[in-house]
Amino acid sequence: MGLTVTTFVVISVIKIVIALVVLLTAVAYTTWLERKLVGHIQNRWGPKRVGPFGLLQPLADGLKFIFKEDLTPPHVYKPLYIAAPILSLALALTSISLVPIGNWVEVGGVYTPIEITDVNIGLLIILGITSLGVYGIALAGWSSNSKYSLLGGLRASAQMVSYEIALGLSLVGVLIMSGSLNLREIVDMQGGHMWAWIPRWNIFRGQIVAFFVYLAAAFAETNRVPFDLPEAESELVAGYHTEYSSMKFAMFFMAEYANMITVASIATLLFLGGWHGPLFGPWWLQNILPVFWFALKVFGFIFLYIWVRGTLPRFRYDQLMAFGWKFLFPLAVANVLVTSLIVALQK
Amino acid sequence: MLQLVLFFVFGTIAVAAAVNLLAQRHPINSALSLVVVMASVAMLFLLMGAEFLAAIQVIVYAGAIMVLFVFVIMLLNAGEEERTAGSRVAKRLGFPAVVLLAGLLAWTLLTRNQHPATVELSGRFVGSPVAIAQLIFRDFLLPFEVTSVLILVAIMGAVVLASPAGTTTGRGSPEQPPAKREE
Amino acid sequence: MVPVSYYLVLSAILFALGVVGFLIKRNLITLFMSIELMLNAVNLAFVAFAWQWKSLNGQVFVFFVMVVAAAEAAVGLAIIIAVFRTRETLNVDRVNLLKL
Amino acid sequence: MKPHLHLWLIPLLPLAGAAINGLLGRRFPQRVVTLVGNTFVGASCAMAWWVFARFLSLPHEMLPYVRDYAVWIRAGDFSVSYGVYLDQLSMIMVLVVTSVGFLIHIYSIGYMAHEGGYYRFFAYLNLFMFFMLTLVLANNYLVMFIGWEGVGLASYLLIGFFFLRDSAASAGKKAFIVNRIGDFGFLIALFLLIKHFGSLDFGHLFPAISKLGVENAGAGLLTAIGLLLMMGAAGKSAQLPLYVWLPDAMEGPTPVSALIHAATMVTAGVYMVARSNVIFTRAPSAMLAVAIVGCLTALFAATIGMAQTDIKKVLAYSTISQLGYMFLACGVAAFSAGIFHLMTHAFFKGLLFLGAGSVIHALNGEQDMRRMGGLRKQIPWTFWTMTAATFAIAGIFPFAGFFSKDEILWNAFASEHGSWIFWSIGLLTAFLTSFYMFRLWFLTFFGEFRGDEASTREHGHGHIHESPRVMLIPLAILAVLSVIGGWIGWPESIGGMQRFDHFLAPVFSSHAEEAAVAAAGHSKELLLAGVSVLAALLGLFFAWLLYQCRRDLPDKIASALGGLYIAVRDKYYVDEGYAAAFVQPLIKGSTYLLWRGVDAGAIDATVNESAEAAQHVSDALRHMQSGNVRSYAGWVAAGAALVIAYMVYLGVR
Repeated sequence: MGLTVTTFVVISVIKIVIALVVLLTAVAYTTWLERKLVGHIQNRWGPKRVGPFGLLQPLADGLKFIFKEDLTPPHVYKPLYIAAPILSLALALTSISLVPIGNWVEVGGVYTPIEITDVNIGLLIILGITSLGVYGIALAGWSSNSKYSLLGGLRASAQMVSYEIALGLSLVGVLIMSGSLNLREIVDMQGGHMWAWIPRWNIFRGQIVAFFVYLAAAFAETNRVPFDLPEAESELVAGYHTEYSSMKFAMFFMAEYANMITVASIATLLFLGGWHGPLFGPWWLQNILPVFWFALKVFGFIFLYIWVRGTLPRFRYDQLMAFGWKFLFPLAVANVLVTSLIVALQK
Repeated sequence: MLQLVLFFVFGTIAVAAAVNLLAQRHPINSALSLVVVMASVAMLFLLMGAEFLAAIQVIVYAGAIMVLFVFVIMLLNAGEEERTAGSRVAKRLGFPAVVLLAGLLAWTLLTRNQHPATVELSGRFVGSPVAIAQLIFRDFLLPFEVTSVLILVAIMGAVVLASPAGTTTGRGSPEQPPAKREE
Repeated sequence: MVPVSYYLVLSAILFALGVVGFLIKRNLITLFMSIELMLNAVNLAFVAFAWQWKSLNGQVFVFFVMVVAAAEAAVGLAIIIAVFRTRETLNVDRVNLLKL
Repeated sequence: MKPHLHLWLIPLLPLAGAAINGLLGRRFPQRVVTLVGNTFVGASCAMAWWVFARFLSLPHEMLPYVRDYAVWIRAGDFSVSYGVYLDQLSMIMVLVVTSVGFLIHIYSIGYMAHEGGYYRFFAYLNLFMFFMLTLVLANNYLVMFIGWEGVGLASYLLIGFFFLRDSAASAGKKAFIVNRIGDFGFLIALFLLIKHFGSLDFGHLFPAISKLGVENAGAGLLTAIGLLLMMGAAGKSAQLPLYVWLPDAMEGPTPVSALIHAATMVTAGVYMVARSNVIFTRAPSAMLAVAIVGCLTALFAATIGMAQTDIKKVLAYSTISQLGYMFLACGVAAFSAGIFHLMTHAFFKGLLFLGAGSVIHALNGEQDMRRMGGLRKQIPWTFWTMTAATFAIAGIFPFAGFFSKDEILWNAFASEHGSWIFWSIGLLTAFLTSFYMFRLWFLTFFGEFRGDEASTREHGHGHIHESPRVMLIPLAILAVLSVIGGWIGWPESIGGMQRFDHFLAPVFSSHAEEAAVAAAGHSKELLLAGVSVLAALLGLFFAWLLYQCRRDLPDKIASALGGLYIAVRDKYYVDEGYAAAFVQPLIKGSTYLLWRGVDAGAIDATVNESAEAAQHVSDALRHMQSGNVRSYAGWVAAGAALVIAYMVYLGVR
């Protein structure tokens, strides 16, 4: 692609800004969505005073976080205590930079993908970054020198490391089918329809099991119900971020939701056919629609998240481990075997 | 040019982090600095076109092995290491040996590398997953399988070693009632 | 245009640092980290050579090294835990029963 | 096209018996052991006679009947094979061995009935038969040597049969060791043969040798070989100076003495010399040595035999002297005469031993003749059979001994290798022989019983008793044989036709006898025969005089002779001399020089010192093992640095 370094930098900066804004907004309104949904599930109203339908609630929360006193308890291991939330948030935000949310677009004579960068091993890098995400939680739990936090951190690290395996294996099936690690190629593989009406999404092409495994593993990776033991209120006050307050806590909070969005986008890209969907209308609409479809699918996934949170109880820790190792892991392996067998036979 | 800059940036980071690993007296700091070393080494891999390895380096080393280290440190709640008199052998024999080693290696590599190859961005020599996979699953299939067996053995050994006496029987251990498979 | 030698020298330095760490550190876990550091240095050298000879075998070897490192870490940390359980310390200088 | 004689069966049958009895016999009841032991030997005996029948009908050009069954050793162009070599000589030997052996087996059933280790005895006996037949039938010297050593082994086992008795054990060892000396010579001879003729095969060797001329004027290859072979033969056949083991061998059970140490094994030497006649006839000086050794041994042993009181010792010395006779015969190239005497001797000496055994059996193990006497009445069978044997060995016409001994004497006198000295010594020996044999006869069977009834009555079964029938039948058969056995060699001078010699003639190409006969007429031969018979009768008379009518005389004579008598009674102190000359120096040397000096002083010292050194070094090195991980790491680093340095050096160089 013939573009000079300067334009490259400029475009990258623009894209980064846009991505950050969009992502943070999404995070904020995911929280609003969660409270609202859970409220309705629990037969409440949820936030409704700040703005219409409490739409301004996230801003209020943000302000509140900012104005709260940032107190650092004694006997904490300062450097890590401070570094931990930053680390988690940074990693959470970084991983989104590799997620393509639409086709290439032509803006002012510059032809560029709608994502910060297009790497041909994007998926691997995303996995790597998410795997680094453990440190934030573990260090937070350890450095804040409190038994609740420590237990939470321990649980979190063990749980995330264990489920990371199932997660990765569940993706392998898709990778085998698409034969690439480039998210864009994977998505392009899923364009079109089978028998004229079923979209050729991986989930419809036999990866349903993998999708289920991915779902469960993703819940665990993001410490969401029913795998939210690291921050199990009823057992260890608030888990690894018991000792955190104000902005640091907010960072963890945002990191968690950002991770949710990342995971949702990956699920969309790998299983739900990415931005593919019915295209119609004029050219501008043609450019917008894919992004819309993408956003819609991500929204649906997040909706599922919240729904599950509102309805399912929490695991016991040994159950969690047993589930991960004795059920999900073999299931993912079996899926990989079957898929590779089918692919090999089709060749 | 950019190459050189990146190399020196990440090289310096790596060395600095390694030194920090030695300097720090708390294991967790050492662990974190080691993570940094690994990350920068991964970057160097990328510079040399080993993108797959770079990703694996991050995932496996930084994401799994070092997490294990941190986990163990937290589990054993290892505090600052106490100053105890080391061994004379290590001081009087080891350090000169190390210096000699590094010196010799550096000298040899710098002065008499008969094939002065250079690393450029444009050089399209890429360890893509496909190429590596073909090597692993075709030419190096047997070693690959053997390593899988090795891993299995290692897992079992770790379980037996780490679990307190009498609980190595897995399912029926007292504090772990067998897990339900529902939901 | 970085000469491959630079990478090799860098790996040599890292390796030497690892050895030094093994020599001076007293904490078992840190010793292990030093070993991992050495392994990384070796990996770097492998990749550099792979580049020099334009052959992927070096990278594959790094792959195997990682696998072995993982296994080693698992077993080693298990051993460390066992040692700690019995000796109540992580200081290698206190784990020296193996002498006459 | 050769007929199949299945000769391999003859030796292998006893081997099978030995295997069965030796491996399983411990669990068998006595009857089964008896059955096995005797059936196989009997079968091989019958086989031998069957072969003999076929053999007589074989045309002459088919002789010797040689057959190779398998190759044993093949090294370059030198090869040794398992095979049989059957000619008249080995035929006779096979017949004698199997028949006498079979009879003695039967005898042993009764004799050993009450001894321990019954199965062991028969296993050994069968084993001996196997080796002896191997020796006789071998078609090359090496297989012959196997049989040679094998019979040595069997005799060792059987002499030491009562191994709890110390004397028996040491006697066995003595026999074995003394035989080794002879075997040494034998082996050297074999090496020489291999070196110079590249083969040990009779069929290949004898023609090759017979091409060579006679080695007059002493030394030469064949002479050396002959002397060495004679050395081996002397060891096996108990000739001077290696005879000392035979008297001690009497420690074994009497049937063993009869079978091995009288009838068969000890004659192996004679057989071997006769078998090698091709070599000896071309090495006159070796033959001369054989003759001298033979006649000296005959005389020497006979003199010792006069003064012995142990009945079996007397027989042992007489065996030695008879073997001397055979050697004399071979020494004067009268091989057929030697073999003839071998056969007859097998009959009557076997019979004598068996009779002696029967006597001992009757007296419950009493062997001293001074405590016997007057047994004529109690054990008539034994008495009559032994009488026949005694007359036979004394060489009184027309008993078997007369013919063979007379032929030897005649050849010693008349053959071109012989001389009147040999003849006179032989005559003297004949006189002595008949004297001590009749002494034994009178002492044992005449006069009144001198032993105390009590001792004989107290243990076991009642008063003096005749042996069971199973022991008497072999006695009877052998008695008949020792009466008429010699008639097949009835000399022409007395109107016979010497079938034996003519039968053997093809084996012994040099017809010394005929030459002698041609030279000296029958009249002289008759004269000499008469003289020898006269000597025998003279011996009979003296024995009667001293031990029958004038019992006081022997002691007088003994006291008159004084030292001489004592020397004779003590066997000329030969054993003591050997002990002083060889055994003591050996023991001393090995004790002080080899054991204390070399072994303890040098070898052990080195070992211990090196162990000490290792201990010190490791004690020093131990401190490297400080148990401190980091010091280990230091060492490792140093080692790595060294290796790297070396490699860099290699690369730079």
